Amino acid sequence: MALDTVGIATNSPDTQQPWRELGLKEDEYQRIREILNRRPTSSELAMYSVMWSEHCSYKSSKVHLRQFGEKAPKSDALLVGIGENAGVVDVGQGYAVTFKVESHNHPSFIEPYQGAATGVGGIVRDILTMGARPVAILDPLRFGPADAPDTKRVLPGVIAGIGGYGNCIGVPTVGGEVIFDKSYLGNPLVNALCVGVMKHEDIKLAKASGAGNLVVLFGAKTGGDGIGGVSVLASETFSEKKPTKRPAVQVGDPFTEKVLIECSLEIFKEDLVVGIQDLGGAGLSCATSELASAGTGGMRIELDRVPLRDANLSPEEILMSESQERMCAIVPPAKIDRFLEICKKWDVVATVIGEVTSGEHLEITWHGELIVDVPPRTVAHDGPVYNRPYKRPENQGDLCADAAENLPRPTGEAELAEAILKLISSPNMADKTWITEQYDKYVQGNTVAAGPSDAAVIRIDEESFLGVAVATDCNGRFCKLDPYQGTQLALAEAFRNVAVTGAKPLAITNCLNFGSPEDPGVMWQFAESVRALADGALEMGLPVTGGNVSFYNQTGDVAIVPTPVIGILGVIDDVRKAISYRFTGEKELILLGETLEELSGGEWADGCGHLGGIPPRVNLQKEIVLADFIHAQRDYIAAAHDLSDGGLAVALIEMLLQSKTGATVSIHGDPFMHLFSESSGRILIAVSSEDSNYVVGKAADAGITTTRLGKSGGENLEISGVLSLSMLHLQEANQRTIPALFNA
Amino acid sequence: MRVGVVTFPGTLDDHDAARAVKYAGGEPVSLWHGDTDLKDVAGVILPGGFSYGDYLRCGAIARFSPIMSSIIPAAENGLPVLGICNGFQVLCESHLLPGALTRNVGLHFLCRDQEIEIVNTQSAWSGDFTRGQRITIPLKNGEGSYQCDDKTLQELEENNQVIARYVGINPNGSRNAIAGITNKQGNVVGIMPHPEHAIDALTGPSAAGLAFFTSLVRARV
Amino acid sequence: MARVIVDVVLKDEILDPQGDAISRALPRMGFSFTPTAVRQGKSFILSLDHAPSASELKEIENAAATLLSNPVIETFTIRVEN
Amino acid sequence: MARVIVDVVLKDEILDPQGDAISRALPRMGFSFTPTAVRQGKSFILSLDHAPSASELKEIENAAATLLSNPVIETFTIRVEN
Ligand SMILES: Nc1ncnc2c1ncn2[C@@H]1O[C@H](COP(=O)(O)OP(=O)(O)O)[C@@H](O)[C@H]1O
Ligand SMILES: [Mg+2]
Repeated sequence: MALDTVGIATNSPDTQQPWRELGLKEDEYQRIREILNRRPTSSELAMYSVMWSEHCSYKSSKVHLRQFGEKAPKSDALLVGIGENAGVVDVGQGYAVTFKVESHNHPSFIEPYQGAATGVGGIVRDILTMGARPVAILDPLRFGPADAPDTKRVLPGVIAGIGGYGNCIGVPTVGGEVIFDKSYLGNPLVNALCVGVMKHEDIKLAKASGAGNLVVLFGAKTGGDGIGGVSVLASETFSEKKPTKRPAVQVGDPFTEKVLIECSLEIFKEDLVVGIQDLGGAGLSCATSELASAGTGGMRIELDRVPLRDANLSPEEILMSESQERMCAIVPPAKIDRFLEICKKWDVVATVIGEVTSGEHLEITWHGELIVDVPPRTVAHDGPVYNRPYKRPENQGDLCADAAENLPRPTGEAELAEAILKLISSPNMADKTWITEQYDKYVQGNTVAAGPSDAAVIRIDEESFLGVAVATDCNGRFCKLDPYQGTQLALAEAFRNVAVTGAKPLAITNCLNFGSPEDPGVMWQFAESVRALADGALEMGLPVTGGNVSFYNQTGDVAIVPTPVIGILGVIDDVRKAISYRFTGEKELILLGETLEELSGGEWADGCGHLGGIPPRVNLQKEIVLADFIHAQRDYIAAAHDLSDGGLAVALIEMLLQSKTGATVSIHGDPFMHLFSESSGRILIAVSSEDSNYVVGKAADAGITTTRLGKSGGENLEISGVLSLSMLHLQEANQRTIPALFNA
Repeated sequence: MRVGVVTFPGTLDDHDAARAVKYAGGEPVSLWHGDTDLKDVAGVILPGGFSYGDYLRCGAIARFSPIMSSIIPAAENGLPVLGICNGFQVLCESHLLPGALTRNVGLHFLCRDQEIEIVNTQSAWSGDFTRGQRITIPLKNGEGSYQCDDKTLQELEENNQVIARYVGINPNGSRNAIAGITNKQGNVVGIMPHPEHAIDALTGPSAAGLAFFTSLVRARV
Repeated sequence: MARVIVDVVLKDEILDPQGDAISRALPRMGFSFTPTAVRQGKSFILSLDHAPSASELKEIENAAATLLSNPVIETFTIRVEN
Repeated sequence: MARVIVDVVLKDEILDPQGDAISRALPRMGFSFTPTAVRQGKSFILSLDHAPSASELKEIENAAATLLSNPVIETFTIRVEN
C-alpha cells in the first residue's frame, strides 16, 4: 500500500476508506471529515478509529459517568481525580496512594495466559505512570460454571498468567475474587487492580507542555501485537465465526516491565520528566494524542524513529500497535542526557521520537512526509458521545416476583447439615488456596494481610507502620435482580471488608462489566448501577477516583449478570493494629448487625439453581456506624470477619477454620434463616471473655444490634439443639473442591 | 559487618535481603550486576527474583554477569555467599554448588508457608540454628525442585552438605526433600525458601528466618 | 522402537521475550556469531515401542494441535525417528 | 539464510514433571496411542543470514554447552537447516 499523506488526502477526497472495517459508524466517519475539512489519511483514520472505539472513548458510558463528578462528595483526601491514568489520594505523612482496576476480559477468553498477564502489565503501568511504585495487585475474576470444559481451559491459564506476570515483576498479588456463574461462560471477567505508593511531590501527570521539550518512547520495541485489538476485541461482541481482523495476540514480557518499573522510578526520583503516559490500548495513537491534548496541543512526531521489532510494519500499524511494556515521556532537552543514561543502565531502549511544539496540532511524519495533522483534542477527548436508549426489561418484574424466600427449605438436623456442607464446598464458597498459592504474596516484604482475609493490608512505611487496606467486591446476581441496590450492596461489602481490618475507607475505584450497550435492557442496568454508585459514594463521603468500563460481555443476546466490581482503599495508621479473622485462644463470638429474612440472589438460592426476588436491603449509614465502631474498638477485637456470600454459616466456618478451632453457638429463631440469610451490614467478631461486656455495651451505645453467639473451642461446630459438624469434615469439604476441579 | 546484596535486572528480593541484614545487625551494601567491585564486603547474598526474567533457564544468564566473575573466585576462596531461591539457582548454574533446580513437580508456581528442618548448623549461614530445629518460612518458586545424580546426592548426604529439608509434603519434588545445601567448605549456601521474608511476624509467617543472617553477622563481629 | 518428536514454535508475529533475551545475552558473553534472530521453542519427544502407524501419526497430529501446542500463538511440526 | 537449531533435553535420569503430566493427560483426553515415555525439551532456533562456517558452528556448540544447556541435567544436539 502506498503511503497516504496529508497532501494526497487533500487531493483525493473520493478515495474509498475502510472506516466500517475499522469499527466506525458512517456518521462518525463524516464527523472526522468535518473536523479535518478533508478526508483523513489512512494513519489518521487508524487513530480516530481506535480512539473513538468504545474502549477508549467511553462513548456509551460518558453521559452516565459524569455523575461521579457531579455528585462527588467534598474530599480533602483527593489529590488527583478521575481523568488521569489513576486517581490519587492523600494517606498522610506525605504519602499519596493511587489505585485503579482494569478489565482484560475478551483477550483472556481468547488466550487466557497472555490475556491475563498483559492485563496485569497494563494496570501496573497505569499506576507506575502516576509516579508511584506499584505495591499490590488484586484480581477480581469471574468464570463460567466450575465444571464447564471451557472453564477448565480458561481458569488455569488466567491464574498462571496473573501469577506469571505479577510474580516476575515483583508486585505481590494479595487479594481478589473468584466467582463462578453460568452467565460468564464464554465471557470470563478478568479484572486487575493495582495499588501504588508515592510521596506527594512525586505525582506525575500525562501532559505534554513546554515547546521544545522532547517526546521519548522507552521500553519494548514496537511489533505487530494486538493491532486493531482495541476496536476488534473491545468494541464488538466476540463471535467465534467471525475471524478477528488481525489475529495477533499481545504477549507480555514481565522482565521488560520489571526493568521499566525500576528505570522509571529512578527517572522520577531525579525529576527528569514533565509528563508521562503509558502505552496501553491504542498504543501510540492514544499516548501521543492524549499527551498533546492535555498540554497545549502542539506536538511533532517522527514515526519512522520508533524502534521496531518487525521492520515490515506500516505507519498505520505502528500507530495502532499494542505492543506491551512501552512508555512515553516528555523530557526537557537539558535533562535528556541523564534520562537516556538511566535507560542505558537498565538496558531499556529509549528513543527521542519528536518534540512538543508551540502549535495546536499533532503532526506525525513518516520519513519526512506528513501523514497525520490533527487537533489532538478531537482524537483524544471529543469522540462521539451516545445517549443510548435504556429501559427496564419487560421481564424484570417477573424476575423480582419469583423470590427465593418462597423456596422449600431444609429442615431438621440432617438436611441443615447437608445444606451447610453443600454451601461450604460449592465452587464459589470453596477454599481458593489452589489459586492464591500461585501468587507471590510476600515479595516487597510489606504484606501484613493477604487472602484469605477480608481486605489486603499493606505496610507503606517501615518506620511509622502506616499502611493501606484494599478490597474488591461484587455480587452480580444481586445486580441482576436490582442493579441499583446490587451496586450499593457491592459498595457496602467492599467498604465493610476494608473496615473490618480497622482501616478507615478513603476512596473508591470500579470496573463496570456489562453486556452490550446497544441492548436497552443492559443500558438500563448500567445506568442504574452508575447512579447507585454515585449516590452511594456521595452518601458515604468517598470519592470515586477512577475506574473502567467493559461492555459487550455477552454471547449472542445473552449478557453476563451485571458486574460492577467495586474496589475500596482505606488507610490504617498502624498496620500492627490491623485485625484479621484469625484468633487464638478461647474467644466469645459476637454478631454485629441485624439478620432479616433475605435469601434472594444469595449463595443458598444459587445452589438451588434459583435466581429471582429482591436482593437484601442496604443501609449505608449503618455501614459507616459499623466501620467507626470497629475502628474505635480495635484494641478490644481479637478478630473480625464480614458477612456476605453464604451469610453467617460461611463467615463462622471460615473464621473457625482459619483459627483452627471449633465453637459452640446458639441461635434463637429459625436456624436456617439465621445461618443462610445474606443481610448486609453484619460483622462477626471474636472478643476475649473479659472484654465482651465492654464491647457489647459500646456497640449498644452506637446503636448496633449485637447477638452473643457463643464461644470458640472444641473440635466441632456445635449449634446447640440443632446440629454438630466436625471441623475436620468441614475443612475437607471446603478444601477439596477447587483442586479436584482444576488439578491437571 | 558489611554484607553485599546483589541486584541483577529482574532481582526482586534485594530490598528484603538488605532489610534482613540490617535486622541482623549488619550493614547491607548493594552490589550491581554490571560491576566487578565487591566493595570489601565480608559476605554476599544473591537474592530471590527472576534475574534476566529467568529466560533460558533460571539463573543461567546471571551467572555470566560481571559481578559473578568476581563472586565466583571469591567464593572459591572462602567468601561466605548465600543464594536464596533465584540466588540458589545462580549458584548451581555457576557450579559453586552441585546439582540443579528444575520445574516443580506440580508444574505450578507455589507460594506457601513451609516448614523446614535445619540439618546442618556448621555452615557460615546456619550456625545460629540448632540441629533438627524446625522453622516455618515462605516458599515461593516455580522451579525449586532440587535434582542431581545419585552420586552427587550420596556425597551431599555423606558430607553433611544438606542445610535444610522440607517437613511434611515435599512441595516441589526435590530429591531427599532438600530445601538447601552448602558446598564442602560450608561458606556457600543455597536455600530455596525465603528466610528474608521471615524476619518479623508482622510481614512473614515467623521471625525464624533471621538466624540465617545473624549466623554470619554475629559470628564475625 | 521409534520416537516421534513434536516441535512447537511461537508464530513469527508473536513476541518471544525469551528468544530476544538470549539474542541480547550472546554478544555480552563474548560470542562473536550474531544470529539475525533467536527464537525459543519446545519439543515433545514421544517414545514408542514400535514404528507409528498412519493412524497413530494422525492422532499424534491431533494431540499436537490441541494438547501440545496452543494454536492461537504457536505452530508445530512433527518428525519421526525410527 | 540458514537456521541452526539447538535441541536441549533433560538427561534420562532427571525427573521431567512436564513430560509425565503429558503422559497422564493423553489417555484422559481420549487419545489411544500410549507412548512408553514422553519427555519435554527445549529448542533454540538461531537464524543466520548465511550458511554457518565451521568455526561458527564450533562457537554455537560452545554456546550450547555453556549457555543454552546446563550440562548437569541436560544434553543437546545441533541441527543445521539451510
Ligand atoms: N483471584 C484471587 N486472587 C487473590 N485472592 C483471592 C482471589 N480470589 C479470592 N481471593 C481471596 O480469598 C478470600 C476469600 O474470597 P471471597 O470469598 O471473595 O472474600 P469476601 O467474601 O471477603 O469478599 C479473600 O481473601 C480474597 O482476597
Ligand atoms: Mg469479606
